[in-house]
Amino acid sequence: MTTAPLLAARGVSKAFFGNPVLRDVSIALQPGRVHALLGENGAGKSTLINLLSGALRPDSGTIEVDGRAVARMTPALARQAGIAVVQQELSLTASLSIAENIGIGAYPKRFGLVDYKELAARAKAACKLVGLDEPLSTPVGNLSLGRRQMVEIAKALYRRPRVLILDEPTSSLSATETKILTDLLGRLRGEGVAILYISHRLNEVMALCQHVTVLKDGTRTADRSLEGTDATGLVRLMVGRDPGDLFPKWQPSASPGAAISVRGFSAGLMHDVELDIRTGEVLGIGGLVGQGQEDLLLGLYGAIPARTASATVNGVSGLPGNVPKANALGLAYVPADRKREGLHLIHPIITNMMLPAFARLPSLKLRSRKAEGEKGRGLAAQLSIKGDLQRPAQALSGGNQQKVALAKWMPHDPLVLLLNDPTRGVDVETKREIYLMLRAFAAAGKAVVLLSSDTPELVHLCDRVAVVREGRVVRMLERAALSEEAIVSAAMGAERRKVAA
Amino acid sequence: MTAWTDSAGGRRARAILTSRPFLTLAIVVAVWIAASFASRGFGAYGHLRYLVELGAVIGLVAAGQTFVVIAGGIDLSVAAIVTVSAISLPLLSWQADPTGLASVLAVLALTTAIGVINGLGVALLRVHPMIMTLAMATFLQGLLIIIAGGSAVTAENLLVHWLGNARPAGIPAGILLWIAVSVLVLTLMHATPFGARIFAMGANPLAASLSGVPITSTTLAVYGISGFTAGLAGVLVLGMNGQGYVGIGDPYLLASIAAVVLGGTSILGGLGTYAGTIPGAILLVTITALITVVNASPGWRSILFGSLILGLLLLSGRERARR
Amino acid sequence: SQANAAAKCVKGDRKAPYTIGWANIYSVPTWMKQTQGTIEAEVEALKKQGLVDKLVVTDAQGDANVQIQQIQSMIDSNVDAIILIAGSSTAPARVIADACAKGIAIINFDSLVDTDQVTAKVNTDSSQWGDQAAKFLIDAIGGKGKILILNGPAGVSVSDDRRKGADAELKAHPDVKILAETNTPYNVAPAQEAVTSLLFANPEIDGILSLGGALSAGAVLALDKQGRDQVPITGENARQFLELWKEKGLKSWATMQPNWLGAFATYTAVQALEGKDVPAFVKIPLPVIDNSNIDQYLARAKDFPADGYIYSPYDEELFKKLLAQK
Amino acid sequence: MSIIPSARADGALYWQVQARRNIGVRSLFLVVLAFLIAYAVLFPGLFTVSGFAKFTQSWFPLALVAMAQAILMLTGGISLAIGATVSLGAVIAATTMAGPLGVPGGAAAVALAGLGIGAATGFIVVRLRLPAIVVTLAGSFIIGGAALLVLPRPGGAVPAWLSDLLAGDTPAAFVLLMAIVLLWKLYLATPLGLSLYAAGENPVGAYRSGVPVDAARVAAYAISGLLSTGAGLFVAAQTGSGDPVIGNAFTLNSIAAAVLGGIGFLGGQGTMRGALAGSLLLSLMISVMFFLGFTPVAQYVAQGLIIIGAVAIPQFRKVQQ
Ligand SMILES: Nc1ncnc2c1ncn2[C@@H]1O[C@H](COP(=O)(O)OP(=O)(O)OP(=O)(O)O)[C@@H](O)[C@H]1O
Ligand SMILES: Nc1ncnc2c1ncn2[C@@H]1O[C@H](COP(=O)(O)OP(=O)(O)OP(=O)(O)O)[C@@H](O)[C@H]1O
Ligand SMILES: [Mg+2]
Ligand SMILES: [Mg+2]
Repeated sequence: MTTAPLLAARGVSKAFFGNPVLRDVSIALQPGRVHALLGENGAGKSTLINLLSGALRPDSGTIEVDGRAVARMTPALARQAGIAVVQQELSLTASLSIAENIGIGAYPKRFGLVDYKELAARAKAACKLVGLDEPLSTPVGNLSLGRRQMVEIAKALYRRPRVLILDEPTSSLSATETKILTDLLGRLRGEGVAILYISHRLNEVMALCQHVTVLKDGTRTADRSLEGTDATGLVRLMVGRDPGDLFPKWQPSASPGAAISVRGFSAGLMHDVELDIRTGEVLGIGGLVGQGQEDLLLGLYGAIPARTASATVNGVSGLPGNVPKANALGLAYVPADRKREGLHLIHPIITNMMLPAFARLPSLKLRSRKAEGEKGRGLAAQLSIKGDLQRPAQALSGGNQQKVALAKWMPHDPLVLLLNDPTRGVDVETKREIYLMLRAFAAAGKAVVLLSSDTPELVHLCDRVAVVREGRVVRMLERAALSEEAIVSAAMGAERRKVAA
Repeated sequence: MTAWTDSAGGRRARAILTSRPFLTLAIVVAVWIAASFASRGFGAYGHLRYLVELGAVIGLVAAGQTFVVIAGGIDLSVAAIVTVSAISLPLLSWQADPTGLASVLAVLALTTAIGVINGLGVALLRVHPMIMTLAMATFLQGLLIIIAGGSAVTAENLLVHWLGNARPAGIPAGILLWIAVSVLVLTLMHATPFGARIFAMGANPLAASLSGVPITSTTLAVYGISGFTAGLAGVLVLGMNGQGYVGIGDPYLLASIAAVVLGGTSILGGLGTYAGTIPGAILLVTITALITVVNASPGWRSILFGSLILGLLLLSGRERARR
Repeated sequence: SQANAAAKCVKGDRKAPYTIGWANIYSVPTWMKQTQGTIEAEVEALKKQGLVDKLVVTDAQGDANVQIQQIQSMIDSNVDAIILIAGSSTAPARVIADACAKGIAIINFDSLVDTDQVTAKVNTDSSQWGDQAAKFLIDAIGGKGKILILNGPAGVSVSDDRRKGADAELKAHPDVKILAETNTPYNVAPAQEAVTSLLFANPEIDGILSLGGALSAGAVLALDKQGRDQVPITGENARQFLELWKEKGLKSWATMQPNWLGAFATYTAVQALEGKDVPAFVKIPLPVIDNSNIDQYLARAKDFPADGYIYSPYDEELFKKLLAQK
Repeated sequence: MSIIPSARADGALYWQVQARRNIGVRSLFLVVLAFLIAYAVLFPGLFTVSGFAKFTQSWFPLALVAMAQAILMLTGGISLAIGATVSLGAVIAATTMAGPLGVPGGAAAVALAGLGIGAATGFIVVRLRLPAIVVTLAGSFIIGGAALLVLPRPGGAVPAWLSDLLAGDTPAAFVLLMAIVLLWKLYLATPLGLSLYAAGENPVGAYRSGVPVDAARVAAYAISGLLSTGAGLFVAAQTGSGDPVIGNAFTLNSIAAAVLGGIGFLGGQGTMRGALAGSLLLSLMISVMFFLGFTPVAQYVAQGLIIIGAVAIPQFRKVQQ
């Protein structure tokens, strides 16, 4: 390619409080190319895009637009240069409508006022591209995580970018929505847009990208065309050694006993659910984003009001009425939105890890910092969370935050783990560790309920998958019948019917 | 937070030296020294002791306020609770109670109950803390109309009198009380699971609740504590003035909030320590005393007071970024 | 005024029994509660005579703006008379003028409004208060010395008037040196705190000119607690102060804002409605409490709240006499 | 980028967004409506021009300070200096308008003082990153002190014609309030105004999206200051004079009105119409309780119950759904 890159970083370095996060990293985004940025959690990917988009300034090195160095990159300059970034649900305002969120920072104006007419037209066009059909006046706060992600993408498209940077755009999207996005990116590429794509889902990267830059511990370890590389090769580039299989070998461990059994269960969007969760199994919950799956978990966990005709939880009849009761019955829940529901970002990592313990211990028992420290270090080692545990959790990269959200339940040895997209934004190596943990957990005779938007995960990890559509469990796929197609078609059933009608 | 790292001693010392509580304390000392140069009597031992004794009242009210603020709320009823405590204590004295302990305990039970009702409103009715406690303050005003002036019994309570006037070993009893309460509060806050739950609840109630923190009972406890410490402050201030009156608690509402924030506790909840509130309270009474001895018109004095708080805040009060 | 002229505002179209509105600024403090007591007692008496039908009480919770709204409501509900302690010396002036125009008798007492659109104003003379207090104190310290001055809150007319009243005497005695002045609410604790700080800053103090009863009590407590000798001090009829005066054997002088101003205002309102002419300003002579009569006051202390004010006795004869003065 | 089609313009979006915003405050509206009806039944004179005028005049200053507080809370700020700023506005008006500056000059002085104080406060809070609650607490002493310097005791005067114009027997206050609400709507329809919400709820994300976060917040403080001194000017006109402590009670009342109206403390939550309804409820409550003949004790208790009820009942319904 002879043209100058639309956007490039040349030898940039960045340190936070003296800890180097990026060292002498270069990257060049060419028009009409989807460029993958890969690396383990905490490798520095988000930091690099923050430098590229002017949200942060490099300690050294330069940012170039159209081959010319920019003295001081700012979000405003980036916008003028046609650079749009899809942050991970970070930049939305819950109380503003979809349209107002999409246009923010770049509203069309008329007589100094926001031109709602024009805004509606342009926002609608952007929404259409990503398949968002909610009314434009819907407050973003009413949307599920996955839909918000789509708004975030529509927001970037609205700006008609020349350079589009996406930081893990698919981490909370189901297969169907991912497909919409990948098709879209393909078309944008055809239009000559330069795209930088960060994802931990390597099959997507393989299908979509032409070029890859790999970061490891803040240094660039590879920058090459993707041609002739396979997923294994990619992982090798990232972790520097031969990867094993991502998914552990499946071995049946389910027993006939039910850990949780509900009849006529209703909670939130879910209604009339009959469900048996067996001890020793990993039960997957699949379906399109936002069909009520989350309410199923929350209802079982006592976090939202639920009704049942009858229920047994670990031998006790009736559902737990609140979270402490659920914990006492051996239930644990790991939320999907780790920033809002899973973690206390401003608190030290170790405090986050200890919280379930604090919730259960006698209120006035004296704490032992030493014992906490030891336990915390043990957990950190188990899940390879690096660094000082006294740092606030917000200093961790997204994937590592996810690990903390999971780790805090480990010491309690729960009988039933309710997991809401636990590998969202987690790098492959950690995913593998988590998968191993889950299977081992099941093998030890406990139950795992795995709600996931990552269909391969459901297929390879689960004993059974319950597919949810419009608040009901529409299909229960046994292990033998599990395949991506089966899950997707069960999930899409409603759409098909509509089309047929 | 910084004061409790379990890493090496040197780092720990540095953490303490750069911590907000220590910074606030350093400011207090600096103001004391500067003021003593300006006015000889200001730095006299007796005066400083008196300032700390005054600080004890604010400090007690602010103890509960610190809990509430860290838990993500705010208590606007503390002033009314202080008044209710000081006014109702003489009403609750009995012949069969020569030390006065029983009436003090009865009053503390009453004010704690008031706090718990605040907690009920916040946790169960889900009324915003500011509204709930403001409404409670309004209720208590109504209550005061009924009970105030009704009794002509002066506080002939030995314990209360002792608290307000005795000086065992030369230290005013009020200061001793404050020290005892401070030790308890700091322990509760930083060395028990209960304390940890409060921080978690304040930083992110949703995540705390999903982690199994019992939100309702913790909220009740937090507001109950605030009612308790405000009641205790009412008892102390009654002893120091020999007499309760309607309005005796009024100065302590804004003072308690200011002490909490000057001490580095985030008004947004989830971060902070009572260790900062303590010097924060002393700082406030110090500034007030300083303004009193300055000869200026009321307008200028008010301006000076505000400017001093603002200036000290500039030295110590940066909010950390969050979210 | 004309021979048979009714009082100002009163048009003569209102018939007994009357509805009286009592526009209080803040009913929680004990002084107010005592005042309310005298008003209620008076209303009871007038009810027996068939002159009053009912008493409507509002409490503005200390907010002068709310008081305006409540007076407006009284106008809207067409009460016959409004008795009023003003939350601000200026704020209610216009709404009062409206009430006056509607023929409602308005008796303003204690805290006065700067308007003449009222039937009558009833009060002691704040500036005389300051003047007499200063006279006593200067006399008590022998015409020279160092003094503290304790004022009520800043920006409020009453405290400003009392202070201004003291000015002439103080100017006339250049040997009396003002060490410092304070402005605090009329409460014991803040006064005690302020005086304590001033004691440390000023080793020599010869007298304290206190322009409010609770302030005096706070000052005495401060001196006592810091082990300093008591000094001559002026004051008011607050029970706590009078008891301290006796207990510590103070050299002191006090006056009062009698709570029965409320009862008197009620009485005056009805008199005006009944067609009697009433003076536009009824000046209540300042009762003086000194060592000669303090025991008489303290003898009645049990009848008053511990944090209240021991006011002088009153009866209808007194009211008649006060109304008769021109 | 041609693949983004230009769809047909949807002119209704603005109104749909506006309608959505009613959802959160619907039940408060019902409570306020109930009180309005009760008031009208108790006092039929409300329907006369002068009855309506007087009623809106009582509400007007509280409505302004509720707006002044709400706009700050929307950006995640708060002010404890509202009351002092009202007082300052009142004394400036009462000392300038009857003098050589005249009404226009006095009004300009009031407006400048409000904007200036607000902008300075905003600058300190936003740029120096200090907690708003203590900055404004300190500010309340400074501003209150300044008011005492301007007018050490109640006094001053506002020309009678201005008093009659703003607070006479015509509903001028209501018209003015509607005009201010309209201006607010216009402001919210500007990019800077709409940024308030984003700057309050998610400042980091908003900054990255190109929102002038700091400017939006400082502007909010300036507008808040303007509304507060404006309320002071009105109070001066309503009372015909100035009082350096007249505004004190507005600080807590403004917060109560805003929170009652559903404005959240973390920024970005709530609507101005809610805050206005909250202030109306607070104001109505006083008159309704008067006409119901409540004694002071009952007034205090009822006031507490009404405030809690107005917040709790909608919450309860939400939970039950
Ligand atoms: N503002 C900051 N202050 C301190 N440390 C930071 C900050 N931002 C990032 N870091 C650290 O920099 C490192 C790189 O973080 P970054 O978010 O760039 O990782 P990432 O590659 O995006 O990881 P992930 O795949 O988990 O999203 C992490 O170790 C993180 O802890
Ligand atoms: N106050 C802070 N202290 C330390 N690090 C911070 C702070 N605020 C943000 N960061 C860092 O800024 C980076 C960007 O934030 P962001 O939330 O986009 O993280 P992320 O790694 O992309 O998470 P996700 O994968 O969930 O998108 C993160 O790596 C985070 O570590
Ligand atoms: Mg990242
Ligand atoms: Mg990430």
